[in-house]
Amino acid sequence: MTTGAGSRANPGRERQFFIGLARAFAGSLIFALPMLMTMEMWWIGFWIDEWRLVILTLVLIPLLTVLSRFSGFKQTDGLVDGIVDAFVAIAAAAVMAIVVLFIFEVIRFGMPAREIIGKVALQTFPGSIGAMLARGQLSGEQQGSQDEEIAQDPSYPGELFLMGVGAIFIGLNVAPTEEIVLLSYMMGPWQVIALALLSLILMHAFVYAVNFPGQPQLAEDPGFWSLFMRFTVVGYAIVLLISAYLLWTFGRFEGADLEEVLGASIVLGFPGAIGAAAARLIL
Amino acid sequence: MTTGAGSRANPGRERQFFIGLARAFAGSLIFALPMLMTMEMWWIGFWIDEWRLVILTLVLIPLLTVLSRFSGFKQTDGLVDGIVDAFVAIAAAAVMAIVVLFIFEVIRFGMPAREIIGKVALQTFPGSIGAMLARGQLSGEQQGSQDEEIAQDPSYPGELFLMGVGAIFIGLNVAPTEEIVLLSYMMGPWQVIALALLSLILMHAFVYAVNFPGQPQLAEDPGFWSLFMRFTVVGYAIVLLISAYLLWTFGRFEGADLEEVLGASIVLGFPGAIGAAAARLIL
Amino acid sequence: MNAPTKSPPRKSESSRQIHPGSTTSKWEWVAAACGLLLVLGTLGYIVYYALTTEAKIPDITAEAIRTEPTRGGHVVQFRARNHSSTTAAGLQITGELRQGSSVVERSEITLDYLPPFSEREGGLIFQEDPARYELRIAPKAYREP
Amino acid sequence: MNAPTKSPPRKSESSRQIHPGSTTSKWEWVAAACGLLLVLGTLGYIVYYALTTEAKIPDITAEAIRTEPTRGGHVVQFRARNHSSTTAAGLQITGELRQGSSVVERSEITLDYLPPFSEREGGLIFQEDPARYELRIAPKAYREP
Repeated sequence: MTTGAGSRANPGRERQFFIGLARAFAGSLIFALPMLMTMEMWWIGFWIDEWRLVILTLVLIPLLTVLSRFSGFKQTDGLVDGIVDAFVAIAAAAVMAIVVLFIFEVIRFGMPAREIIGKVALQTFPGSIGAMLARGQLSGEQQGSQDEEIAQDPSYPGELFLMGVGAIFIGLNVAPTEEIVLLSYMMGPWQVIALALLSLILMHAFVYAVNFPGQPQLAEDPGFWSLFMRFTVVGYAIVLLISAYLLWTFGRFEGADLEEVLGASIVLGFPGAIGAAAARLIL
Repeated sequence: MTTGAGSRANPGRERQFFIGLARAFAGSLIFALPMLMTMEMWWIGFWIDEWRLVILTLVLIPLLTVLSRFSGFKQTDGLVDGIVDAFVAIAAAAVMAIVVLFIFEVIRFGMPAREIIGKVALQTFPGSIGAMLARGQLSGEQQGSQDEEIAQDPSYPGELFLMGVGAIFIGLNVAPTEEIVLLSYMMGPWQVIALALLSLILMHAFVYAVNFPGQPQLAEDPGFWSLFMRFTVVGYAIVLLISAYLLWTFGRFEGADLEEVLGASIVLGFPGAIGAAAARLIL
Repeated sequence: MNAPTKSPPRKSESSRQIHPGSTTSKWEWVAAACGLLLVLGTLGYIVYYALTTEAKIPDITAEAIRTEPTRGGHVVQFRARNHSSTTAAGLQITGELRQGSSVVERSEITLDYLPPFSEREGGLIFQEDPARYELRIAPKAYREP
Repeated sequence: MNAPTKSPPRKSESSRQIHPGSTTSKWEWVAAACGLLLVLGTLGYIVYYALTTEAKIPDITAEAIRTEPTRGGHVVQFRARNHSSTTAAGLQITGELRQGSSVVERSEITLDYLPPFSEREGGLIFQEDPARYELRIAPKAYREP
């Protein structure tokens, strides 16, 4: 029973896997809970355009595979390992979504298959990201944080990818709600611009904070403009693109003109930018 | 500029404080963002009963003061330090709420003072909890996690308090939304009972996970019933009480009978239980 | 509570730890004072408000503020105002074009909320020209939030 | 990007720090340029929009686009369009089948939002055949969002 972590005995490995699976369930539940309790997510589940749901599901697989490199259950080495990790996360998230939605009576026996599948597929997206993150986060507690940081220190594209994941994650939480469009209608164009600038300032503050963790003295910094252009501006552009993609997926742009598209993207980009910046801190 | 950590020079202390303040702003923004973007929170801000708003504000101060012991900016020793910390967190959260709500045009010049104060006061509650937590969380990165754990290892009442904070925090996120009452109407009594049992099972799984972080071997465990009774059952009772208090504060119980009160509390208790259990993991 | 049992290694490990007691900086006191003022101000105003205004039946007026012809009809912009301390939810506002005792055209809109002492705007659209008739705009119904 | 110029003391300080100067690859600057273009373009358009359009009274039209008989009645699909830069919330659209001055059948629907220069579709269902009467579809009322 006291098989060491390094041992290759089969029971130990299987137990590790089941602990990981339990973490995946917990993570998908914690991360998807706000969305499981959002009516708009139930409704979008049945009226979402089929092709957009297909695209969303196809986007999920490479997203999870890459994400498993950064925060998967184990230090994923091969592509196959990453893909396996991705599908384990999807399975855990789907089971969790079915159980909770069934108890909520949001899905019922006798409902059309299209409705049930749409509702579950939509919830699986945030749930599987949560499952993947939780397996990394919760299991990381054992190792020294210093050690882990070196192992996972991401490259520049990796940093941008993590920012994108953060933006997708927070964006999914709020994109389906009515508040995003309502806010973009309530706010005048100058308020929208102020919000975009506030998003940029806050993102830069986070970027800056990550690069100098806790250090008051700023000697030898890479330069304000270098950091600002390479991380803040690029990150915010990614956030805007992801926001527009999510709003399009949820059918918020039907019959809309350009100003509406940009306004809603900036409003959704505000939480997205916080999410993107926070992702670099947390992941 | 390279004043050592042990030095008692004034500039270092002040800089430390301003870094902490920046963290408090970031934390209050991250934690309060979902609520800043919830229309029900804007509406409740003007129609909430005045006395319930007063009670909510009075509850906040001791809550933050005790919380500062666990995750404040510094290892708070005295009661006065804790209270100071609490008011700093409130100030940061209030400023953040005013800025964001003003950009959103949810508060405007020319609105009655009652409406503005109600909206801001309501958002200050989650924001100041977020500010307090973030000052602890974000600054904790430097220290070895092992070390920190020893320093902050909470007693039994402390554990229950942290569970309560987790439940309040998640509960605030979802209590004002229409989904809670809608779900309690959609679900039959058997589904409500199933949800209560699921909440208990999930809470216990988390409790169990906390007591054996990543350890496969279970030698010398305190016994299933001991853990279950002392943490899970007591924790769930706290969650239900907090859920009922929040729903009462938001006026969800006007003219309701006992079955409706209990049903809505159990529905809100589901995310609350996850939040309570996760709080022990995270904090 | 400057624990004497604190072990020396921990002290050196974390530069973050601030020495207890005297360490609360001046600015921290300023920020805390701001927080205290905000809390006291909020509590004071809300208590004052609760004691001085009594919740009564909503007292709502609606009035036309301007009329403009558009492609879809004549738009009459109106402003509804709540003169009481009670919120009206689901407030129905009706506009009628009248000629003598007969109603030529009717139009109705629901406002989600009209908070205490607040005003909200909206518009009623008529196919007939409101200038040629008697225009009546009035609140019709509400519910408690 | 394992910078050889990285100075030893910094290495130990923070493993996260990004190395200046030589280590920034060409592609990072390309990405930065694309991002800058996108952000500036977005902000620029909103500023242009703010300067060139003035908020006015909503100018809304509604028109039938096709009619089809179904089991539940005759469905008239319509399209509502906002020609102004003001959002109409809770927009009421009414359809009437008329014979001379008398209304044979009425149908009404509320659109949650009709944003500036946008269009939304919906349907009105009549038991009578709209082909046999005069069909009038018109916006009736809206409120500010």
